Amino acid sequence: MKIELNGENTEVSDGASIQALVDQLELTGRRIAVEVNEEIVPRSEHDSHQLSPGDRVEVVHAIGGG
Amino acid sequence: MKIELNGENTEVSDGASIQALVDQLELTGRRIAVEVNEEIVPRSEHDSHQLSPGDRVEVVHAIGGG
Amino acid sequence: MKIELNGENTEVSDGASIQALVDQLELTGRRIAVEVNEEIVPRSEHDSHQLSPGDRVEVVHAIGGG
Amino acid sequence: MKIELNGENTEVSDGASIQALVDQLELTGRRIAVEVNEEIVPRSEHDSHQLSPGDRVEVVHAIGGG
Amino acid sequence: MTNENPQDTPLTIDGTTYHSRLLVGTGKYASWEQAREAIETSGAEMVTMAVRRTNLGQNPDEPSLLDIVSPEQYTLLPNTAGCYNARDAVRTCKLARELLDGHNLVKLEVLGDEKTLYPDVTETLKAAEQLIDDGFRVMVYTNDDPLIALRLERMGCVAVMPLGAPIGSGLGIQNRYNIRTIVENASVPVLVDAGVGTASDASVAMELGCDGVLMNTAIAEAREPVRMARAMGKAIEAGRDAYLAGRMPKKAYASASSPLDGTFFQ
Amino acid sequence: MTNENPQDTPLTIDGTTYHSRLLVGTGKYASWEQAREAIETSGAEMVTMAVRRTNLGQNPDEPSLLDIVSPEQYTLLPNTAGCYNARDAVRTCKLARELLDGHNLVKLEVLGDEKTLYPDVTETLKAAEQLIDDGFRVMVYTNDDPLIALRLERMGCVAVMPLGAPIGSGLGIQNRYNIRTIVENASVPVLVDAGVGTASDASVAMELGCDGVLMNTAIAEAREPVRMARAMGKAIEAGRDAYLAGRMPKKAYASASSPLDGTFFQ
Amino acid sequence: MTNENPQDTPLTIDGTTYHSRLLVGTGKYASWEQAREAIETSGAEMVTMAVRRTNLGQNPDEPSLLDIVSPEQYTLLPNTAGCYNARDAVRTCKLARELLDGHNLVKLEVLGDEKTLYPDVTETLKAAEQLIDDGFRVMVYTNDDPLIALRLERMGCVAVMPLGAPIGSGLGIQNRYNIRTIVENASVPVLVDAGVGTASDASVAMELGCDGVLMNTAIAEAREPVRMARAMGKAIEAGRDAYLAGRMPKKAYASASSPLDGTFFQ
Amino acid sequence: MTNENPQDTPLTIDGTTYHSRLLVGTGKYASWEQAREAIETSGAEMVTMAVRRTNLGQNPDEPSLLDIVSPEQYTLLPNTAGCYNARDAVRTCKLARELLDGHNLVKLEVLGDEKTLYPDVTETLKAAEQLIDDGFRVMVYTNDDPLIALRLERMGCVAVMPLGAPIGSGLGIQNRYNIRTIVENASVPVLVDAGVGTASDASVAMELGCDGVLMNTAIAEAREPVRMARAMGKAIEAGRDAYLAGRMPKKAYASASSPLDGTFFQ
Repeated sequence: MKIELNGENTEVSDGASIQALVDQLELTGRRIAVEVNEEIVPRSEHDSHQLSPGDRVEVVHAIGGG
Repeated sequence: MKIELNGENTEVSDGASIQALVDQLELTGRRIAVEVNEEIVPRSEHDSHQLSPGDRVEVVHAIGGG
Repeated sequence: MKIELNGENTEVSDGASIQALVDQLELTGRRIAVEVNEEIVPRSEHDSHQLSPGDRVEVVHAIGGG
Repeated sequence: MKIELNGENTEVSDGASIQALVDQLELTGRRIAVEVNEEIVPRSEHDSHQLSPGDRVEVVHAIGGG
Repeated sequence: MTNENPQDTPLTIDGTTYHSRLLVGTGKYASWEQAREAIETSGAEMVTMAVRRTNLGQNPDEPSLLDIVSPEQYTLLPNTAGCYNARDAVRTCKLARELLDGHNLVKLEVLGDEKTLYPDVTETLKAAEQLIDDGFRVMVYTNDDPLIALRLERMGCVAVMPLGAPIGSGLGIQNRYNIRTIVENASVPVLVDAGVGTASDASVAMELGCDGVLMNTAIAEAREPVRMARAMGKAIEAGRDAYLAGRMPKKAYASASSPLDGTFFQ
Repeated sequence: MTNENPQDTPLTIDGTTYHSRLLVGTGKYASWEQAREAIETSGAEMVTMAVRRTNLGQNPDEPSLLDIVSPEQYTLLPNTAGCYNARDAVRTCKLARELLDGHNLVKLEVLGDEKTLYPDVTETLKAAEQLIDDGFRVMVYTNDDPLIALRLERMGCVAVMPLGAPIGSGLGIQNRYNIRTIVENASVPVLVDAGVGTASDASVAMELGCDGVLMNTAIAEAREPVRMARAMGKAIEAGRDAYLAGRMPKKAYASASSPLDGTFFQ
Repeated sequence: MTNENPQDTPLTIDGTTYHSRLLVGTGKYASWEQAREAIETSGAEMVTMAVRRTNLGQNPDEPSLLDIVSPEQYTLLPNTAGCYNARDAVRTCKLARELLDGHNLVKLEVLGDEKTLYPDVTETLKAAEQLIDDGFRVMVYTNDDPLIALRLERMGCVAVMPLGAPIGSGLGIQNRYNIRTIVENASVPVLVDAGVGTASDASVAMELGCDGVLMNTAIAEAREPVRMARAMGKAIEAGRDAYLAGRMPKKAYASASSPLDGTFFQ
Repeated sequence: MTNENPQDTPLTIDGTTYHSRLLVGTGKYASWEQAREAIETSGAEMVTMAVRRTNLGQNPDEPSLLDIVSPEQYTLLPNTAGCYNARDAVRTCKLARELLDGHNLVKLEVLGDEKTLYPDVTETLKAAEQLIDDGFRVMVYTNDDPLIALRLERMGCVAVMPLGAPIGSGLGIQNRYNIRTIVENASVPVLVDAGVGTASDASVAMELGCDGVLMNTAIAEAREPVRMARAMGKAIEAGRDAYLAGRMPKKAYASASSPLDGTFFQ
């Protein structure tokens, strides 16, 4: 199915969990935060939360800033 | 009847007009503005506008300011 | 004879007066001051003052300055 | 005999040495410098230098300053 | 080809043209006579005034401000000094309009605190909106935040008047960077309101590109108000001319004013 | 009782009275015409000039400075710009006196270095002494050391002219403390010479109590010299009036310009 | 009885105590290594960070900020840099909280314009309210208007951070009067955020009574960032000590440091 | 490759190396104990002292300066404070040399007036010449005229010490342009002597490139001298590091510290 990931259309397997997406992106274990349709999905729910077609997903991390 | 004039209780004759009040105050012909119950009463209506008991009347003028 | 005029070697007729030099330079009547061998020669003496070989003559005028 | 010590007339025994004066002033061993008639007398000469009547003697020390 | 007497475009506020870029207040003078002379000497064409309750029972022959500073001779600019919320400010403006026969140009100031007399920005925005809706032409006193100034302009204020320093402090312009930025952004006149203490402060405001300066205390509380009024009139013109003339660049090192060639000494 | 148009005592230097407190140089202008207009517009009555070798063989009809700035109309102040020792400075003054038919008022400057164009104080003292002995009336360019200024005054200089900043730098007055101290100590006129960059700098000099300001580059190198000349003329008057008027005291906190009593709102 | 080593009460923000009053940013460094060294050398205990999209497909082994500046060693202060409205700022804070395992201390900045990077005051007030309602502890970037600062404090912000000059400008504190007034009014820590360019600017902020200073560009864009980081750490301590020590009064005239009595010469 | 702890070359005066760039006076303290603690806390290695007549008949057990500030621990710098001519200054230096067993490093100051305590430049030049001929190593107090400073250096003074403002005034550095110019020209150490009032003033002196700062009143007349001494020690180090680190350029406009790409909002 198609989702929008950090602004880009991306193909993920149907019903994939956020954790599955994170693994697919090779971000396993990295310090990231995930937002689906502008709602935070806590790390504790990454396994259980299944993505739906068209979900707008943001995966963010910390960078240098003033 | 009693009205409140510039914050002070004042006695005026029943049904007095604003103009009558102005004359009574010896302000006839002076540059002033009159507000009754927080509504401006234009100079043109000073003759016709009759005061009612308890009206809150403000008579103001221009002073020096920065 | 040779004199040094404003730093340049210059030929003038023997025994020429300062006035003659001034005329030769087409400066007649201009506002100038003349110094011979670092001594001022007043305008009143320009006719009478005869130059000698090797004299160091300065002819100066006023220019813009701050 | 009379000398002038730090601006004050002072009596010292005839032919007293500078060291004798220093001892008399209870300044023995203190960090001071001595000037006689505006000439420095080095510490090494305090024993041998005899004062004469009317000598102007300055005894100075270090104080706080900016 | 140079120009013996270069002209400036006059200051235009809300469609009216003024030859003087100095606006003055009418408060704090020792006497009406002193106020009249100082204002006249300053050359100002716009003067501010306040609206207060008539002192009832006062000697009816005592002159009032409008006898001294006639609306025929000057553009009167009623202010909302002393108002700490939008409601009082709007009410004051309506009374002023009635007092001045419909004259609708006002100086809006909604204060936030007595120690600094800084504007309450949110109440100022609220009052400005209501006044503009009601047909007033609003010249607005504000802090020196360039974004607030821009917002007030976009709402429809006819002039923005950032403070140079607190009202009555005479500290001079504290933040030249902000004033210059406000000027760069603005398409309505920018007038420094408050903070000027002496003539050079007024010149600095104009050299930053301001269209004018409004002051009261600097003149009224000088030892000689009339003389200071004259000083301020000239300082405004001097600063404006200097701004238009384009100052010389600052240089880290010296540069001789007299030519070095032609010297007769080595 | 106030005074509609308070007067000032005019500037007096060596017995001559001047109505303008602005002195200007004649260097660095794009053209004689521009120089003439700028000087006229500035209102200056004293102008400085330099003395250099006549360019021999030049077009004899080319106008010279004295045709543009006539000694009949202006008080010419010959300077010793470019001199780095007392001998050259004295020689220059003598040539200037001859050039100007015995006029003995001069501006003495003996420079010490080309980077700063600061005066060489010891050579300046030496030259001042020789010139005064020879009957010259000396207006002297100096640094802003209050003690040097006082010493030059005591030697008999008719005016002391401390720098505000290096010649031609336009940096404005760097050390207000020193300039004020020089003014407090002086019994001859004190004129800031050099360092002014724009109108407010000139006003500041006058507000410090100086009797006048001498400038050249700030006018000649402005984008519009004639307009800047006008600005400077006004700035000097503004600063002088502000000094005489006595500025308001600076206050750490705000102070309302409109009365607080009589408000009709709570 | 004097005290060999007078102590200061440490800075406390939202109940946590910090020994350093210097807060630093982590942007604009040439390398992670340089950033790490500069931050360590500065002695800062609080460092700001930003939240951005993960660069997908990047080398997964590349270190990220949190590897360099570990949350175990430093108090991380996520900022909302780049947000121009309350909604984006709130969303950013929520992502930061998730990223940092529930850490709820944030630096709120809602910008109003790219030229000045001044805050949008009304959006800032809106965002602060929403964040506080949502349990965030808000340190807020604001302009230097004393009344806005007071209002943000009263809303419940745990620290107010007025700008000294525009972000990244290095102009130093433009309006000392406002910063001092904010400090006088405040009962939460006041930190100057933005505008510091060199060490003395940081000392000035502390001498005005600020509780701390937050900076980034002044260190990261110095020629030698690590050395400047050390300079800033010391400058903050120096300025704090000078504020607590109570500076000598300024005097208009000189005052000798050495006694005049006991001189042996006349 | 960056450097965790960048070093500075230490200050060298007349062949001796000092790790602290702060020099302090010993006057104006409330007690010897306070003086001792303040000096120790400041980290200074050079301290100034004056020479005066011994108070005859005083309690012989009362400690004297050299008991408090021992020549073994500190480099003592005898000054000629209070001298108004070259003769007194030279005489004072000779007494100091005898007092300190031949120590020949002195601080020369020949004053010109009690109101400003400015140096008498010509007497200072005269005294410096005599002292150098007599084998003294002269650190000389002077005004901030770059040419005088250069001349004193060329005569053989081992350090030039221009004033930042009058002695004991605490006004801070009045003319940054002059101090920077003196530093640019100098090949001996330049130390600001006098005028510093608080920590940031000391940092500014160092940021201008000075090699050190000498102060007394700013520490001794602070409300808490020991704390101010510590502040000054740090301020000198901060300013020196900032100078060596090379400050960021000042910018007229803002510049974001956080990247703009990677934002998840539009």
